[in-house]
Amino acid sequence: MNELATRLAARYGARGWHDQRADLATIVLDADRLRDALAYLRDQEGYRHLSFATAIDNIERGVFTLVYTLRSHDKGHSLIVHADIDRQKPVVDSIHLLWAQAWTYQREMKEWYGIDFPGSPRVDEEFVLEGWEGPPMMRRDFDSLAYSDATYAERPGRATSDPARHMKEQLYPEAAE
Amino acid sequence: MKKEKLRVIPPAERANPDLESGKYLLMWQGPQHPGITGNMSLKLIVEGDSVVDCETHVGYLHRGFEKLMERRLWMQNFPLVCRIAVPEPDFNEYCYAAALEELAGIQIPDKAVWLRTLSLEMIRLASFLMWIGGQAGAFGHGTIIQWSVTMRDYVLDLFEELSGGRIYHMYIIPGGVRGDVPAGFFKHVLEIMDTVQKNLDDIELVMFHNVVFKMRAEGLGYIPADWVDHYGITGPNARAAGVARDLRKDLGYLAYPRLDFKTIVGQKSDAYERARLRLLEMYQCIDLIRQIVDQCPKDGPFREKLPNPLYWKIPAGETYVAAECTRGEYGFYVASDGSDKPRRVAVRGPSYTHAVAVMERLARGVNIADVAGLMVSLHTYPPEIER
Amino acid sequence: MSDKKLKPAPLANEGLSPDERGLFCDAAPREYEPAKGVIEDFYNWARAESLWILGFGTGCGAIELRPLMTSRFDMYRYGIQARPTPRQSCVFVIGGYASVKTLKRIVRSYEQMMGPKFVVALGSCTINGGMYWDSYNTIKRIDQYIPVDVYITGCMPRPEALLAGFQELKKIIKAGKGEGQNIYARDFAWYKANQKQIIKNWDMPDYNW
Amino acid sequence: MDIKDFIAPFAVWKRAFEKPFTVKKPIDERPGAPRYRGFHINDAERCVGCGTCEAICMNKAIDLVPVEGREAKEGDSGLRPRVDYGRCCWCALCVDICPSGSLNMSNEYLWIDSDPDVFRYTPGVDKKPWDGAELGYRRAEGYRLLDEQRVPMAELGHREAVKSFLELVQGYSRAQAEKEADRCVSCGLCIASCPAHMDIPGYIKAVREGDLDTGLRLLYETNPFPEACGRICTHLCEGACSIGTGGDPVAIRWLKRYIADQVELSAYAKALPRAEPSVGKKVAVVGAGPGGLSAAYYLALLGYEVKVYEKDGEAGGMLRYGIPEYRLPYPALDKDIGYIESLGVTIKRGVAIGKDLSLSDLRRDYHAVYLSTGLPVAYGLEVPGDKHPRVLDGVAVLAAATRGEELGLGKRVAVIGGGNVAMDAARTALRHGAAVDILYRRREEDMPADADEIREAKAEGARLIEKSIPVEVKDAAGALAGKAALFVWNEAEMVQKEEGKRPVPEAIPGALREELYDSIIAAIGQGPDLSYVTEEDGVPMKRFKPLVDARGMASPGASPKGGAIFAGGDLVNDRKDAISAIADGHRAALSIDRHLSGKGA
Repeated sequence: MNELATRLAARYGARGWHDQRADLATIVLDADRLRDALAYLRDQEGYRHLSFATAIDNIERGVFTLVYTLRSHDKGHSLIVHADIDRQKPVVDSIHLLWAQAWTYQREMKEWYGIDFPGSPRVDEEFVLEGWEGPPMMRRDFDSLAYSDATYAERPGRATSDPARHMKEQLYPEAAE
Repeated sequence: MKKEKLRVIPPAERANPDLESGKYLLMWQGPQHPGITGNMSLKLIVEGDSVVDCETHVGYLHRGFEKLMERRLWMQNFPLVCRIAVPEPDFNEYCYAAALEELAGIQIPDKAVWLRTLSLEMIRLASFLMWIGGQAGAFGHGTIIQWSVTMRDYVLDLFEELSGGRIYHMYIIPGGVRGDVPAGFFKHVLEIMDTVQKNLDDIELVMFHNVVFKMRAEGLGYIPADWVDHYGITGPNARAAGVARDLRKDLGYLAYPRLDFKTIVGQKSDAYERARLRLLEMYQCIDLIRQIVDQCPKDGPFREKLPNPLYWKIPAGETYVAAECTRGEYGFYVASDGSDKPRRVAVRGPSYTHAVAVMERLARGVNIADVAGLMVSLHTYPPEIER
Repeated sequence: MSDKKLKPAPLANEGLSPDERGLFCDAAPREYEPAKGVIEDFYNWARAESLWILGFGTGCGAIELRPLMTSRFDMYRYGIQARPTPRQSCVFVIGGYASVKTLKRIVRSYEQMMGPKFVVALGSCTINGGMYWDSYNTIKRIDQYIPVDVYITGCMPRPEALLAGFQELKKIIKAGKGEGQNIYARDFAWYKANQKQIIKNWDMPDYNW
Repeated sequence: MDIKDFIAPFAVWKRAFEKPFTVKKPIDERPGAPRYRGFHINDAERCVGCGTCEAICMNKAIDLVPVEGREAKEGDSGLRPRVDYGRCCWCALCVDICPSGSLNMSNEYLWIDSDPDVFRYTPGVDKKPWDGAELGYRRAEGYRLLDEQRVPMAELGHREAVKSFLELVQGYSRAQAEKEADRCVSCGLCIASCPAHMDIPGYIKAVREGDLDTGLRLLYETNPFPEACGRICTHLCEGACSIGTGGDPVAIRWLKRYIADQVELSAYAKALPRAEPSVGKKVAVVGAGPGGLSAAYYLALLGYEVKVYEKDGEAGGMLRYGIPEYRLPYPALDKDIGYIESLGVTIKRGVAIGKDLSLSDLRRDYHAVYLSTGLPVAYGLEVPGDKHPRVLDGVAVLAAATRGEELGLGKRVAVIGGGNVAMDAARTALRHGAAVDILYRRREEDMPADADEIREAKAEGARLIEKSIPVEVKDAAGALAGKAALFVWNEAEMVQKEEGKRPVPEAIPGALREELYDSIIAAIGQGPDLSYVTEEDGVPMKRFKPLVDARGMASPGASPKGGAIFAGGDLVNDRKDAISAIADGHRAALSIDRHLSGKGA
């Protein structure tokens, strides 16, 4: 497999090849060469099956990391391709022409992370949400619990006690704070 | 004449019907509609009784699993994952558990491997049984569901005995399985397999030789073999198109390398062929379950000790673990940043592509009455699309 | 409920084109006026013994309706059957969690159902949010949005529990206590306000039946 | 399409006469499977209210609520889990993790109501039809999400141990400590049982996360003797540990020791709080034992000028002179004391109050005085002949061993008593090559010594003679006269005198036994030496103890000539262990501060 790593490095500046398992490796690319590299992997290297595409919000680094998982059934090998994009300007080349279902993933990423894929069909339509007014909800800085608490009524009447504090109140309330 | 009908390939481009012209009708199939699989909907534009354009709308069951999992401890996610796909929760449990074990470097005992395999095959059978009722029902054949759902219920009884849960088994826990087989369990398994097999024989006679079913299903939703990679089609839908792809063979996970089975491949790749292939796979399931019961070690540990789940931290890393579920490639992508909660969990459900991209294209030109049958023949399940 | 003093929602079919406006009734629902004495008892008996469920699987709970509908548990013998359309149904089974998108359809389907109508809510999620208590997309209490007659606990409740729930519902109806429809009519403004608070794109008539 | 397609569907008519699938009465005929995860049941007696179920529940379905008629007590918070069935998903992780195993599930699944507010209950407290169900989900044998077994501690083998005074317990390595710390569930039940109320979950968390500076800081918040307590503490906390309800309790003491051992003394100052600026007031402490030094440490932190008066040549009190080196090596103790001294506490060694200085001198020169002189005087055997020269006093033997003096115990040694001093004396004698008998009035399970101590003493070769009431000490005959003694005891049996009280030993008439010993070490308890307290100091006494108020104050004194007197430690409390003395010292320091600064009267 390292030959593939060399080829990808030479052609597309890929780096950081990591063998997670015998049949799974990860590699990092620059976002602007992503589409070419994926096309190359599909057409020349036999990675014809796109398992899924998604993103990770690496908010600490200020980037979204894209995750494309390809599989070559001939080699019996899967390859996870990563590419970082700027969190402030999240725009990536669309791959909907490479795989006929890729636009769905891109629509999902647009809705969930706010990553734009210009030219991808229906990328601006709502996917799973309806009438959503909040920020893209899969971003790390979106707090699901806070949103839920503020939006949806909860059944009242719940209260819990911390055992240690309760025992202190009961057994040695005089102890100094 | 029929030969041509079999080879109809719907156009790749969407028609752009002018709704104002009065020639077309926009109608929704679902979410509240008996001819829809689960809580989802199809937005159909029809001309007369044939579909011109179809859009899949999902999200009615969106609970934000992937967000919720980032909020929960590694072990706390274990009860959560199975809810992603109600008819076959065990694949979620397995993929999640296997991903964690891989990242944490845990080897599970052999007995757990076998019991996991058993659990996966049993739920595959149960899910297929549920599906076949739906498939027959979508073509107006109401008898099959009366039998097959009952058969599925018998399999669920087995799960209840094994794991304590009927629908959500929560049996495949990171580190192994949650309990040993109860006394007499394997005997019950074999008995129920006999019952199910007898019933499958009946179903074969009643459904697959039913003239109406044959006429309506044959030629419906033809999937050419070259779509398989282009659309990311997996599972029985791909195999029916003649592409021998079965992750149980390809990845060789769990005890599958030690089981004797062949990948079943079809040719015609229409709704009938897909149904037939699934029926054969049900027989295969029964065969596999019998093999598992035969080979499963009777003693030995069924679980590996894990660290305290309240503080369990998984070393930083990422992996993608896939399994062959009833519908195709089911996978969990898990990324850890070394903390006690996942950084990212992404679920790859086979319905994702089947129900959206593939369905939208296949529906073009289909008779409106066949939309339900077509939808079911792809065997999709909405929660794994929207999570 | 003391928090019912919310602003009443306007009842015009705003947002619809003028010719579509006439397609829907824009009158608020009214409370049902019971018949006198034994006649109402007879009606209630009849209602209780033919529960027609709306075939709308709103959540995981739908999966346990299939065994119930088929030969093993055979709910037809209890006078329960599934119907494909709200117009023919009188029981709405809320199958667990409800996302905002589904809630919109639940409200719509519920209003389209003919009265008298009853709601059975399944599982933890309908009571207090269940395991999706911190999700941004699921409501926590279904009774904020439509009135519920019977709750069945479990995750999932077994088919037997569902059956028992329907039996309980029958008892309630026979006792003349299946008041959900009337409660909805009485507190209509409160329910509407709650619904609109959650459903941000309220692009449908206020009341559609 | 062939003819079969028309005929085949009719073939299944053959099933028309088979038994139908339909269940006749589903609700009655189908109970949940034996393993079914139905409604929760809880054995409220076994449950200790630790809240681990609440912690693992991802649905926040469990609250811990106070239960009527159930008070908090040691090792039981008195709270019980309350389940919200508007949240529960029946995953049973709470059952899998429950430390005591009290929480389980029945196979009952029917609960239907029109009121959504009723689906909350406290299993085992609120009566439910499924209480005490035989069937239902139980976690499988050997399957528990928490580890039952503590990480074994490396110790010297017993044969090796008796040859020297080397420390027995070797201490945890980093990996071992982190693994052991991982067993803790942070319930905090232990805090109430610790006399000093140390933040045990806090410092265990620090071990788990490898943040030892934080750990050390948490230790010193309530206890300036982590090295000593990490070795010899009576660890009441471990008795209260919720993990101990279903396995070995977390090795809290060893983890404390691990923290203190790992941080060098030179790195202490970086991790620990600095002393406040001087408040310009002086406090005298009498007795440099753990209690006195603890008070001195916290007073010094608060900015007081503290002087500690110690009659012995070295500081440490009973920690040094009462506990043998193999349990608490002197360097470890010196580390604790060294840090206290580094804060500016002066220890006047070899100055006895009442002899070299009087208490009224101290009251004159200091704003407050803290008495922590402990129990230095051993009780005698109180039997005829107990003044025999070979009848020794346990405390004195241990102190002599500490000073490195020749003990001359001889070959055959009897130790009378069942407390920790007795065990220490016995094991010290063993290390000097003697054969040792331990004689105790009651049974082994009644012995006040730590179970570990008894076990180890026996393992090292001491012979335990239970139920033996001392009768007399007789001088040996002949050439051995004055060099050995005959110890006479009466065999006893345990008699239940009063219902609900522990049985008492009663001599069996005529069952007298005697044995010849080179030394007889009496270790049956100690008393205070309060000869230095005079009438004019105004310290009220009750049963030979200074009577103190809740603040630890014995006498308010009169300003400016005559500082207030506070007292604590073994001198005052009933627990008579180091950690209680330390807790008293801490409390006294805070009280003295409040008293002298006029804050919070």
